[in-house]
Amino acid sequence: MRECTIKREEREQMDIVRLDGALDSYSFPRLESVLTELRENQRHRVVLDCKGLDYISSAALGALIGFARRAREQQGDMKLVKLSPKIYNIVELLGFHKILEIHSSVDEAVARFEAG
Amino acid sequence: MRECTIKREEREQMDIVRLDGALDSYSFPRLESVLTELRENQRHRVVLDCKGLDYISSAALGALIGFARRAREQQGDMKLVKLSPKIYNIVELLGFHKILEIHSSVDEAVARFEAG
Amino acid sequence: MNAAAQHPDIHGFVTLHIPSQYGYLRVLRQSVMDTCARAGLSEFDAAQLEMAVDEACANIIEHSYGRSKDASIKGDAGIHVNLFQRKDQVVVEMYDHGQGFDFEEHESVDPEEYMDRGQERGLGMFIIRKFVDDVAYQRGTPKGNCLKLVKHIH
Amino acid sequence: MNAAAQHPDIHGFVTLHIPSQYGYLRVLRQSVMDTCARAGLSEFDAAQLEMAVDEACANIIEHSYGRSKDASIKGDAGIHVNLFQRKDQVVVEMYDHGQGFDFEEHESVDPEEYMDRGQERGLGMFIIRKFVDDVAYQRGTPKGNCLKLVKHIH
Ligand SMILES: Nc1ncnc2c1ncn2[C@@H]1O[C@H](COP(=O)(O)OP(=O)(O)O)[C@@H](O)[C@H]1O
Ligand SMILES: Nc1ncnc2c1ncn2[C@@H]1O[C@H](COP(=O)(O)OP(=O)(O)O)[C@@H](O)[C@H]1O
Repeated sequence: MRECTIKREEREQMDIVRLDGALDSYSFPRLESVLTELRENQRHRVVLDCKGLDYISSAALGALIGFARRAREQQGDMKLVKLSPKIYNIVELLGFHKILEIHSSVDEAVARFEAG
Repeated sequence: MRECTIKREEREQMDIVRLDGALDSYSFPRLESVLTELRENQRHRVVLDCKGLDYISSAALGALIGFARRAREQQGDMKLVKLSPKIYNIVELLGFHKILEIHSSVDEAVARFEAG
Repeated sequence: MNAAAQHPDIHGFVTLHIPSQYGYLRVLRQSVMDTCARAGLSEFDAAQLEMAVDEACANIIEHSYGRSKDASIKGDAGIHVNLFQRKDQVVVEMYDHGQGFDFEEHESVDPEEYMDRGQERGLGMFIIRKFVDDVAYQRGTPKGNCLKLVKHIH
Repeated sequence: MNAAAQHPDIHGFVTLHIPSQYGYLRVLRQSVMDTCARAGLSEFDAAQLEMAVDEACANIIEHSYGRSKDASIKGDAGIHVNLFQRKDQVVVEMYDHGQGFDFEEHESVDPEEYMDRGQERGLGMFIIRKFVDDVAYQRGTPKGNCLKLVKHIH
């Protein structure tokens, strides 16, 4: 029975945020506080590792999109990696794969950030 | 929602059986048929990889012990590897760690078989 | 036990009663996924029904119980959920004793509109309508407000 | 909803009703683990309660419903389970409408005896008694046979 955990690894040029468990209405406030903290610290380049993510609510997806939009205004972005097929399917049905950048590995997303 | 899967890999000297999911009263008949098949084919040296095992009933544990006992009469054994702490704790509370040989990796158990 | 459970067309009737709190949505989602697996629904169809149920119950907690000004309406009565398979359908019925709402009047915002409008309203109603094959809502039945979601097994 | 759920000492009252079939033990175990996590039980204590509940319900399916010669006793009535936290305890109550048994008369076989006797009888009763802090069984209450298991939160 995994609680949702959100781990942040601060690198020089960007942050890797690792999700584990379910991002639902219960864990939503925790996601929000991590996103607020990133914004307040001017950390606009984020790779979101969704390997351990087994559920995401629409409100949580909305918060990620909101973060990505504002980050882009600061030449940053939030890129999603390692989505399970189940969650990718949901993201696609909602059309959010056109808005959020999705990669298959952390390295790939990091490389995209480094390429500018 | 994982169904229990039982995968058998036949090597020259022994069999590696990999468990995934829950060995409960529902999946018990499947375990029994795998054990019967091994016995009928004179495959008495078995390494049971429990990495993906998230539950085991007392009846399933009993079946493993029964298999190990008869295998020993044929100079074989059933050795358990990669038990989660949760399942190891149950095995210990029942005193079955004194009957079943338990190792932390497949290689370690294989080496024990090879050492005779 | 519910009379419906005795009906010959109905398989695997499971009922679950949870408090009206977000922390119980997980066990509800697990029960939905378990029912879907048993019914042979594909992983994707199961995930869609799981999300529709989760969004619907989050709405019950937030809006049906949460927004009430009438002090006699509290979340104590919880959420009652029936899960079962009927022929080639998985059915989820959710009952609450909150204030309910006019389902037909609340049009769903689709994802594009949602983006354009700056996400001022959620996608819950859109997901509930689009991720299942049939939806019915009845306000104020003797067992409370009832939302019924149906997903076909292909 | 059960009156007990309204009691101020009782937290997170969840009820689950499942058919009397082995395939539903998994969703029951998940509900037990969810309740234990919420109550802050250690991983090991939670696993012990999970196993006691699983063995108890497997016994209901196999013995209470399964062994009946009385055709009016069938598994249709299923198993009703209440899960809740009361003060520093996690409580699981299981109700069935099968034939039940004389709980005190059935002594539990311990693992050594079990090995010596060549496993002719199971460990279910031993696990139910040893893995929890309190056990009570009542045969033939108005709501059926009731087995109540209690695990303390340390
Ligand atoms: N179960 C419910 N009970 C009462 N009102 C509801 C319920 N579900 C939805 N609503 C109403 O419908 C509106 C739209 O819901 P939704 O699309 O999920 O977006 P959001 O919840 O973000 O507002 C809610 O704001 C609320 O007014
Ligand atoms: N819920 C129950 N209803 C009726 N009989 C039961 C129940 N639980 C246990 N029993 C009786 O107690 C005996 C011992 O149970 P147990 O220790 O679990 O071993 P096993 O199930 O392998 O026989 C059973 O054989 C059965 O006769």
